[in-house]
Amino acid sequence: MDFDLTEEQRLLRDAVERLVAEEYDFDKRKAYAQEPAGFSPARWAQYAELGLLGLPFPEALGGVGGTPVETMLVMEAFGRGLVLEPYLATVVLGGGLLLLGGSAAQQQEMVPEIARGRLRLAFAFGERQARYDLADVATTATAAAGGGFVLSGAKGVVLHGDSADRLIVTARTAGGPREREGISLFLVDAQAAGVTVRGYPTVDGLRAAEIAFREVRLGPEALLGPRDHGLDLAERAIDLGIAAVAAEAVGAMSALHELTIDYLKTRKQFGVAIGSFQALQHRAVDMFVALEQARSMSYLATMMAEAEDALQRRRMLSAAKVQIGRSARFLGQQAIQLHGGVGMTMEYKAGHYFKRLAMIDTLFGDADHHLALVAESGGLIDAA
Amino acid sequence: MDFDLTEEQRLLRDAVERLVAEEYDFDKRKAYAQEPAGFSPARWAQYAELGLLGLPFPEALGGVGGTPVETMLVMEAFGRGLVLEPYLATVVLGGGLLLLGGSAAQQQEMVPEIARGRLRLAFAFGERQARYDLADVATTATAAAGGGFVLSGAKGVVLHGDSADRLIVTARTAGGPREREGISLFLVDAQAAGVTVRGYPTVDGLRAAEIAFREVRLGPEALLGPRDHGLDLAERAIDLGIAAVAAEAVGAMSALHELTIDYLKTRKQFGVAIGSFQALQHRAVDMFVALEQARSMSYLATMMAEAEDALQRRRMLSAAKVQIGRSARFLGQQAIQLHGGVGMTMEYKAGHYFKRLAMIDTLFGDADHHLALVAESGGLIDAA
Amino acid sequence: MDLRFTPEEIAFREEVRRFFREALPESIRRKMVDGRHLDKADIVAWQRILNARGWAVPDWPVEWGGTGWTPVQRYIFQEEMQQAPAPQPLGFGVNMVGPVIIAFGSEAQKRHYLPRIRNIDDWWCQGFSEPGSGSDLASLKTRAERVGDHYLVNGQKTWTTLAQHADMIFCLVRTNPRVKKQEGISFLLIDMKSPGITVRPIVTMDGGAEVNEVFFDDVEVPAENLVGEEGKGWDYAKFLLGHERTGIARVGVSKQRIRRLKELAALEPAGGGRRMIDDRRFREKIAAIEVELKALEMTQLRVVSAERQGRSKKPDPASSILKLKGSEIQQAVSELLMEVVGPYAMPYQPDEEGWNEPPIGADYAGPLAPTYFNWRKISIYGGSNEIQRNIVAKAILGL
Amino acid sequence: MDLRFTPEEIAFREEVRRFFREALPESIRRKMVDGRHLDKADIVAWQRILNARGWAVPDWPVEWGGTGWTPVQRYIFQEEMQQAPAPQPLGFGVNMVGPVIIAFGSEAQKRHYLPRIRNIDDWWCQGFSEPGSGSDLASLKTRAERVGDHYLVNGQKTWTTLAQHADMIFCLVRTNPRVKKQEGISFLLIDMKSPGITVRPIVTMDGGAEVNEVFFDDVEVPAENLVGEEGKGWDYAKFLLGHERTGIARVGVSKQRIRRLKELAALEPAGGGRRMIDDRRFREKIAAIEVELKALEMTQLRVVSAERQGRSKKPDPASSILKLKGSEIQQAVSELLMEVVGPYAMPYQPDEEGWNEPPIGADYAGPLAPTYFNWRKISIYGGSNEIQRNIVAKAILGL
Repeated sequence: MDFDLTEEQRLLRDAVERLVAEEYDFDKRKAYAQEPAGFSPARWAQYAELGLLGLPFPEALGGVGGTPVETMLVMEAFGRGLVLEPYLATVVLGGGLLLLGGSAAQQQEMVPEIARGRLRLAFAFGERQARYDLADVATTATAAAGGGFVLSGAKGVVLHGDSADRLIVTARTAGGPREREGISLFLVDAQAAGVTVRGYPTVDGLRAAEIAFREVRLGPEALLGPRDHGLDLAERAIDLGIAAVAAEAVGAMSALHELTIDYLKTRKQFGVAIGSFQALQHRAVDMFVALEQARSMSYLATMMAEAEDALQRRRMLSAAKVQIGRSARFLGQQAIQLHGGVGMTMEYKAGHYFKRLAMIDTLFGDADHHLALVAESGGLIDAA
Repeated sequence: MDFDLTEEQRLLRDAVERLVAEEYDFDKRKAYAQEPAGFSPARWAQYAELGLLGLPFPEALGGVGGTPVETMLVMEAFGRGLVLEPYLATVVLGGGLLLLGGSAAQQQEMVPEIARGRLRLAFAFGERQARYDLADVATTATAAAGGGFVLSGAKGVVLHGDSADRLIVTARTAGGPREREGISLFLVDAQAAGVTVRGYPTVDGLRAAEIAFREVRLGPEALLGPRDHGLDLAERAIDLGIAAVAAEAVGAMSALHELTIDYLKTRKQFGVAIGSFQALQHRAVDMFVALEQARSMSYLATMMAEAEDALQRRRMLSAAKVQIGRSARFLGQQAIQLHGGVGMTMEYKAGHYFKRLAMIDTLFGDADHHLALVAESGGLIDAA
Repeated sequence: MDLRFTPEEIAFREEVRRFFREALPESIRRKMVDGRHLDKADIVAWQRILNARGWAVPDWPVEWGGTGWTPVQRYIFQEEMQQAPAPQPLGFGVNMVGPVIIAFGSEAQKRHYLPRIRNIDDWWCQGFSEPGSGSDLASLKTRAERVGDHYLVNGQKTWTTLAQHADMIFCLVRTNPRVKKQEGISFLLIDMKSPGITVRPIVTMDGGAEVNEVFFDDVEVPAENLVGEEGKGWDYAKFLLGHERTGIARVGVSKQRIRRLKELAALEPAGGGRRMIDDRRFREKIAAIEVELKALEMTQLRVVSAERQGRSKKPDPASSILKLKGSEIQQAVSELLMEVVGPYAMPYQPDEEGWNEPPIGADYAGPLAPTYFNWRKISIYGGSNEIQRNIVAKAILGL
Repeated sequence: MDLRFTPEEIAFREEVRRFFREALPESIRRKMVDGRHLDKADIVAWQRILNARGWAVPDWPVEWGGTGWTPVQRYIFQEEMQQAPAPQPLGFGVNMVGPVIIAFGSEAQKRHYLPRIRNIDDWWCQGFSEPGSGSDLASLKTRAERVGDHYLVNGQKTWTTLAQHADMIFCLVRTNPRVKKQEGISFLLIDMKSPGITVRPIVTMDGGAEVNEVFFDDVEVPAENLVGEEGKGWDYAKFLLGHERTGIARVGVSKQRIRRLKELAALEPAGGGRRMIDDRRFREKIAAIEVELKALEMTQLRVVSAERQGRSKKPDPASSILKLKGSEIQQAVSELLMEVVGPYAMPYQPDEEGWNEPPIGADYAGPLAPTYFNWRKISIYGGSNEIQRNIVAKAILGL
């Protein structure tokens, strides 16, 4: 058991932190958000140069063969910088799905392109009626005469769905509307006939899209992973996503906590720094405890993200999502409160961390949703 | 709308508070608890003299014609004194059941005796398998040849069941094991053949009993209230009980909060009164807010205790029980914490308030139980 | 002790409720229900409807247009207005500068300003906070120097709500820097069109622009715009801050938002063919807030009742409890209103005139997350919850 | 970064687990599971079993009987012991006075006391707290006056756990009242059979008598019983208080209590023919604690890992976090263990030798409410949670 980073990991972390410090200050971030895609293509190219876009992929596919620990280090630094680029959508979710479920041909076609920064993906799994239920899939893919499929339906709040070249879409190929079995995944060109993408900003300054599929014709090679049994694959990718946003949230919380401590030390009222007031000190401690508990669960999520035992993996990832959600809400709300008015303004970074943390809670299911999953799975500790 | 007491009510309150102050200090209470019944027969006689035992009863039955407001005043003062006598069991629950459901003959026989302090009752409604579900009644009363009933079953944690002269027992006269319909109430002599009473102290220093009924023969006059439709009657009495313990809890919380504030003002550490530490001040404020919220709900419970609209009455009483439970737990735990070691000792009153408050939460269903009832009934505010 | 309303009070409630039902323009009501931005015209229109009915300033003395209602009637009026839901009258005029002018202003000030406040002919804003003085208000630095028949004002105010619409601002200014900080402060009424005033919006994290910075650069203010005596401004400010009491809990607002929450929970899918209202945990989360709100309503009625008995003429520290619990409840409801739409809290949908794209997800989803963000202010403004705890610790608990 | 145990660590865990399974007397294990009172004989018996195995004092230097384990092994050992569940070795000897004697004691003290601590030949108790000095420990008043070859001790200690069984007490005493309060304190070892010592039990609200007052009335203590130097007692006390770190979270204890809770929830009726474990709300309450506990376990492993890297030789303020969160979790579990039996939390059933009445309700219900009451102490003793927050604010956050 060992929480230490390898030398390579330390170098990676330092490099990404330096990049964020240099290229992602508050004003630059604001400028990136104004670019057409809602993020910076220049930064994306830089990530590719640094090897970040190939981090989790094997060297044979143009990657650098990293583990979830490397992804965690990147996401934590990105969380500190409130980075806007579609790393989660393209590398973690899209790349993860390809590695976990793609055919050799699919992998060879697409993974190196991702690593080079020339292909962006988005994972379209959510639907309006489904809330956080991954198995509630109404989008259908029916077998077409002469092979292939016809895809119809709509996906909602697809993270970075408006800048993706290809979409990975869950669709029902068999079974009743909410059964676990009968779901398959498909690769769909965002430009294909019948695909309508409506992109929009999210309240935290990122981008997402509503996407409609009207009788989109797909070849047989569009199928990603096993036919009718794709839900496990989707869940494995979502678990990678949960581990990634857990690290991102820890980065954001950690930066927000530091910002708050600095404010407590410098803001003066009644002739003294407000950090001298014991009630505020104790609040800051409770925030710190929440942060460290979240950090611990981010490590656990990273460790379990690729675990083979699906029951164990799912409940530990759900547990991590619960802790992240709870810690982020408490820490975020208190950070705004301790800042007072200045924390409420668009001109100050604290509010942006707060908003991003609130949205991370809704990503892949909120804390209540995952608490129910933990409880339904029998909890984390077996009865005597 | 008017929260003021009448002149008579003020006199009553002052009289009971004086009685508690004079006759119920910590050492006297300890001595009363050592008496055979677990409380003081002398105090009971004094309550009778003062008219407290006849408070809610009409003058025609030897009472003084009080309303739930008078009961609230008494219970709040009793809460401050951690009074041990079976006022709740005999006057509020027993007397309440007789007034609400008794025949004229039953009332004339028993109510004046209660008021004179010569008859004590207990309400045996709980069963081991039922937890807090009043309709889960396994005790049976089968019609006997030649009229009357035969009662068999067991009741648990019957408040002051070991000092009662008569028991009021819920039993199934029809219907399936957990149906609302089919429950009737019976008056049973505690000395009757087949009745076994095992009394014991409760962790808060009061008394309760496990009571078994083995083919106890009852005459037809033992039936209290309508046959097969007794659950409404039981619920109305429980609601009177909830209003009473809400007031008792407010009295106990209020005294415990004062004790804590006094401690904060007098206990010195690091050369100053610990009440000068802001973190403890703010804690004391949050306790005060919890207390005032509970007091408000005690008033509401009192106002609603006799409401005719059963749905409204039940959900408001449940809401009051939720607030009382939540406030008492928070305030109680914090009071012990702020006292430090001394709060943990048997020799100091704080711990006794804490224990009584913990047990009030389990009486008539705990906060979680009642929150579920509020939610099931559609909540307190109708949807738009 | 009788906690029911009297028949007269019930009749009054019916009258008020009927008036709100009939007189409140539907377009305004709809915006309130949806939690959308009100523009200046909405607030002015509604205030004038109230004024036409004679209900614009219930708390004022009858001679200046007050209604002479009992505290219970005033409570009912406010509660019904919040539940309608109608906009609150602009507090800076009606509840703040108005009562100060009534209590301390000159006859000329009263005759000029009070009718204009009632009818919102002047839009008022409040110049108290400064960048360096938040909770420590008395440390303010904006100075006013007496030069002949006017004051010369220099300095900066901040967090000035809706200053962009304002005709007038009432300010605390330092007229004497050589005395104890509370004693050198005066209370000035300043025309926002005066040369030297600059208003700069502060955009808040939800994207709204309801607060501003206001800069004063050699602004000339006629001496007759001083309220009361020079150097007594701090006393007037304390009077003003203690004036509003029970409204602070905003029980009616929370009731209305819970109604809205239940309405949305009955519409929102929970996955698996169920609705959010079918989810036991979600129902119990709502119920837990309803219980706290019911308790707060009773607490508020206790304060109102004490006021009716005339037992409490000065600011009641109980109002700090109303603020503490009231803000917690409003914020908790805003959290659930964001949670109820799940992932559809994420899309940012501008709440602007002229925005007519079709909604993303449900048409009600757009304002929910921004309102959650914005309502964090409730525990900050008007004396943060930490300051309220300090007040209760000292004034009630004697710590 | 690899958060899995190594194969060697897993093998070690198996060895430890097997030993506990085989060596822990069933009567003791049963009392631990039921949360019942252990008597002196139980604790002595178990300590001697550990000592026979060579595992009585894992943290000590090998020359004095320590095991030379890595921090991870020590963590595994402690965790498995808590989960067995086995009694913790008497901390006053093994974790408190033992390490102080090793670090600061004379050779004679080491040779005499250390083997006796290992085998619990002496039962030690701790004389730190006094009636007037709780969180402000350095203000203690018990004085020790040097008279020839002995000290004369007068004063009073309180909250002295299990002093009724004790052979020895280690005390902080004031040897010099004329210097700064921290500098006049010395560390004395005192035989509890000395004339002039009186022990008076303090009954706690749960009915237990595990703490005591200890009075010293002209007690003669040989000068050789001074540890280290006169006037350095405060340093030794700080060393002692910082010595125990990760055990403070009691993760293993909470795991074992949650297992017990789930076992009882599967037995306890919930009304309507259901069991408590069928109740979604109750299950989610348990799950919420399990999540916090898992996070705490990981936090503890991070501290252990840092210790292994030798990066943290002095007391780690992270141990304050372990104490804060660990106490909250233990107390939350004790609440649910009381709630699970509903009304059957009420009957008081003495937990005494010779009590053989049939149980009221279920046989497991008796200790649940008293344990909830008793465990309120966890956030009070060993530095209250308020003191822990002060430590973190200062030492980690720099406030």
